[in-house]
Amino acid sequence: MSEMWINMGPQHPMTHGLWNLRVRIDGEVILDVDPEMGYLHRGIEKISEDRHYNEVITLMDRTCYVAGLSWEHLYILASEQALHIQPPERAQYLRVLCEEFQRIASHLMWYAAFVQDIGLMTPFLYGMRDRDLILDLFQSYTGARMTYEYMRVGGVRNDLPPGFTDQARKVLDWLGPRFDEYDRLCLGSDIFHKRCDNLGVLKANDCVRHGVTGPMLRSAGLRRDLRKDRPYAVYDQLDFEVARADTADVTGRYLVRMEEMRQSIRILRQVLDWLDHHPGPVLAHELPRWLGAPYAPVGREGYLLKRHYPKGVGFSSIEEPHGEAQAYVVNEGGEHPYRVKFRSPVFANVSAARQYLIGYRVADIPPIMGSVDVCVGEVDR
Amino acid sequence: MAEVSEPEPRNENPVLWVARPMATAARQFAKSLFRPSTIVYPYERLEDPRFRDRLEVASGKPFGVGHVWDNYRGVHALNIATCISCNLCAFSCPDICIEMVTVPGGDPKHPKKCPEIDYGKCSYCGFCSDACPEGCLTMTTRYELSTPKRSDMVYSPQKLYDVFRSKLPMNPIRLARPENEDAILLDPPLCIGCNACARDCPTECITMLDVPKPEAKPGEKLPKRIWKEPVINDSDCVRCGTCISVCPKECLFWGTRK
Amino acid sequence: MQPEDLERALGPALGPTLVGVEPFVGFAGRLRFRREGALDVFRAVHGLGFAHLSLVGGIDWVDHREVFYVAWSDDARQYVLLSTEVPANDAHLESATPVWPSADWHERETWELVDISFDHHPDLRHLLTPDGYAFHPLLRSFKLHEPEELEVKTRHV
Amino acid sequence: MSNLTLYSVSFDLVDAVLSAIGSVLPAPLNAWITNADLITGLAVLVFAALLLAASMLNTIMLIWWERKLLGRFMDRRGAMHVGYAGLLQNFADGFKLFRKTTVRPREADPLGFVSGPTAYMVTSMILFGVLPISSGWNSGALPLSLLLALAIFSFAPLFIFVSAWSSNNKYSLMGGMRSAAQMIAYEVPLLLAVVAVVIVSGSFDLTTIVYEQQNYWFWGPLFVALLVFVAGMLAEMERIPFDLPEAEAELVEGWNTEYGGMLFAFFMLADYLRALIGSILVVLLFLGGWTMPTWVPSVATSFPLAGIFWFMLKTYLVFAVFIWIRASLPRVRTDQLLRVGWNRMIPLSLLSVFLAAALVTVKCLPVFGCVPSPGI
Repeated sequence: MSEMWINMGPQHPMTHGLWNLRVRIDGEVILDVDPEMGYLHRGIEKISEDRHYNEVITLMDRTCYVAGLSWEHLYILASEQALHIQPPERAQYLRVLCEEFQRIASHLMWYAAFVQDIGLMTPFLYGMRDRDLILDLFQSYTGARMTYEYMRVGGVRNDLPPGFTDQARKVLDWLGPRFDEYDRLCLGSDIFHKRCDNLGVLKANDCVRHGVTGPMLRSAGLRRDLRKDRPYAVYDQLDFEVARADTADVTGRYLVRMEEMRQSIRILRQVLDWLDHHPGPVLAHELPRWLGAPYAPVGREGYLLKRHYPKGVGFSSIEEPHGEAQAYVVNEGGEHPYRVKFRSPVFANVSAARQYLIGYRVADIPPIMGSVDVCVGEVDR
Repeated sequence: MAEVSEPEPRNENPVLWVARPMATAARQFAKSLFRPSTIVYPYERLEDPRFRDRLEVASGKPFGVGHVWDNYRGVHALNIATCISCNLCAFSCPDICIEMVTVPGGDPKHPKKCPEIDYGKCSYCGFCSDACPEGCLTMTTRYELSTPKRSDMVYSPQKLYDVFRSKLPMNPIRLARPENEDAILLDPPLCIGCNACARDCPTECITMLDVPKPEAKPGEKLPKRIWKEPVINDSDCVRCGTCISVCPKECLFWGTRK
Repeated sequence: MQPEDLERALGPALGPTLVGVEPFVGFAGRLRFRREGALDVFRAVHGLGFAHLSLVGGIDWVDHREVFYVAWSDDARQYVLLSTEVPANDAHLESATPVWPSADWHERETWELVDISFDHHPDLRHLLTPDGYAFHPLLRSFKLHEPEELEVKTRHV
Repeated sequence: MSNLTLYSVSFDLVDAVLSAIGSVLPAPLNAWITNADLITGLAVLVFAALLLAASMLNTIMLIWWERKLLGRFMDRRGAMHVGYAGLLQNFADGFKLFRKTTVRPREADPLGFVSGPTAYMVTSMILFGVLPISSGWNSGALPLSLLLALAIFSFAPLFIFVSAWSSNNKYSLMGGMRSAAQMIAYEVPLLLAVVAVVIVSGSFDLTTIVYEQQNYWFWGPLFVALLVFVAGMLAEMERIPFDLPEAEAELVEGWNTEYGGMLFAFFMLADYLRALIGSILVVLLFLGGWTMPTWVPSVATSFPLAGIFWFMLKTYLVFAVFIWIRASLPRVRTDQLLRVGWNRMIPLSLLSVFLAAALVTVKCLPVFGCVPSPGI
């Protein structure tokens, strides 16, 4: 067989979304790749310029549909900085609760899709089953299973329902042993090691050069986690470790994500304990009236806002399940953000695809791209 | 740099090539032989009392969300009787899926308007029910909306009222108001006392009070107006801004009351 | 690292290219520079240890456009914000890809959405919008809810 | 009831029907219709139809069996809505596929596109004429039935490649190439493992091989051969962990990407036909076919159709093992598969041949005690 280009995508089981990986192959060996994005571009940054600060939150859930609360947190942190608002402490703990649960849910989704990529069908269902428990928890306090719209500029929408923390602990108790089960299904299998060891290797300096972050970077041996390096919310008061591996391959990324889930459980237990003992308000009192959640934003239909609020620029950067996400919010004093810019970790991770795909085989593309954990909604925004 | 320690290694290495995964799968097989975790949706429902009561996580058994299911944001319920036609739900909707339509019950001059929701556009964010000052627009736990016609997705106020009367569990979350909320202020020199604000105020919190007619100074012409000015009762005001929109002279504005 | 440190370290080498370093919350500083010596600035900042470029973005300020870069240093555990201004009628800038390869896609995106072209960029193609898309959605002049003519040229393999 | 065979049943059936018709017909037609040749010919046709129906029914039941078992492995329920416990689900699926339009890509080769899947299924169905199901329940007691079965079984890569090539799709082409390479690589150890069985039993006739196992089943003494045979069968059946030709993660179902409707149903059916044949071969060669050990009480082996009952039970259990493997293992890569095939499987199968020869030489089968095989 001579060289040829094949289109993996936009409708392809490997892509986990809507994107196109153009691959030049010789037989089964990959000679060149060219990721083609944009099939899911919805212009979230543009729409945000036309919306009130709180209304942008509805878009954040759709930015990354498997890690909606993390993106809400990201945006909220940036816009609070831009608007000079300080949320109450309990709200910050609730946000950490959201983010860590979301991290487990997102990693479980990753696990399910990843094992499907290497041909394991059973753990896919296990991952989805256990993720559903977390979605149940999300539903019980945010009111939705996928598009949460829970956080607000200045806090969160509501407090936890009674009995939530006990229920959450039960879920955590259930999840811990499941992770060992997942490990037995994957790491305990010789075929898994044959498939995934020394695959998609991206060394640490290449990761840094190409802007790769998150579990991919940590699997290359760099201990870099924004929750430790640049603590936001209340992460500096929580005790956890940064997962890390040295192999820089698919197995390493698997190990890092599994360990991250275990560490998330550890964080969540601390957060739940704190929440049990520290009741308080969850929404800041000092809010401009057009930000107060129960009130209509004016300006939609001819109500011009005649008041001016201090300008500001907000930047936030959180350790999203996929890596390092950043938001840049420019507040020019109006009721809409002047410019919102998001940095998606997957965007950078996919842009480096040439570095970790060339030279492997066609059959290796699904595990490698699966270990990158591509969330197309985040890349295209 | 924060101190970190290495995660402890776990002993999950392969035994006999594939023995571990096969044993794990067999264990799950034995567990789910009689009762897999599936909740068979059309026949069993997550909101059923049997799943509400059973909260323990057990192998092979479903995990219900329990009584907190009530927080779910589903189809809206509208209590037409208490709706004050303040428009706040329509203003707060990010998807512009709420339209205020006339319902019977108002007087001819000021028709009563209630929200009509297009569920083809709705994103169930709950901003409208958060914004509703009277608590008449709430979200219920109903989530089954499939319909063969697109026009069926538009729920008229009457249909929303039917949802309300079906006594579904309501989303119990109510938001507290900020303490320093802005009030509607008056720029007195501009006011002509036309009564438009008081007439259209949904909560009737605006009263037109007489203001003394000043003595006309020599050479100065008094403005032609009714010598009344609106006084707004802040505790009753729901901050809907209707008065601002109807004011012909733009003399009402948002501000902090001293 | 403080803004003064940045200014002290970079000022002599960059000279008039460096407009100034302002404090920025949570950052080593916000470094403004002129676009003429952009590549020198990138090299100098990269030399200070900011090896990881996270973000390139553009803002349309109607009369001019702003390009900002966010870079991270593993040694200082800090971000630095670089920003420069380009005139709206002549919006181009030296590409950062020789210094930070990760700028590749970010610059492609900035080019197609904010209409700032990057000189010597290796592969300046459309990324998120279709090939041949003639509009730049993140410009203030691009209004939502207005009909637009979409002409799509597809690329065949 | 041991003299009751499928052929005798169909012969009696045709005989009774034709005699009944002949009794009411006038004289010349009367003799013509009760002609022995006609009865025999029709009996063969009826026999073939019955066999085909039984094999199809079993294939569809096998799909149901896989869906249910796989569901339990995955903590879910599997098919459950159509019929009791979803028993009719696959009939419904087949009917749906039957009604669907078969879309042929414009650039595809019309002849190969249709003939590939058809030949694939037909060659798989032919095999049921060869395989003995129970004593006397096969069409012809061929002296070389094992050889014929394996020969027909290994036609498949040819037809897969024809349909892959004529689909004019890059994924199909790669899947076809993989399929051909894999089947050829695993054909050799598979045959060598069978050689071990042949050495011990001394016959190429499947019926004889089964009767040789009345004292001891071959899985014990020929354990290595069994392992090689099962692994080779997994590769031949293209099931996880060797389902690379239709790896849905990278090749989008591989060689049947472009197929839909009835032609896809052909592929699907033929896949499971081959899975059924593979399980049957394992049972015939290693698990004693329809025979049961002597310690099993005679009540369990002497009821009508007991042979078929035990035979099908063993087949479904063997297939359950295949399902178990599918439920718990990931897919290997082409180069690894071929390396395992050529570097590990062939030496192992040679070892099994050597072991079998040694067993025959010392006339001793150590696992079940030194019972000299009557055939040697």
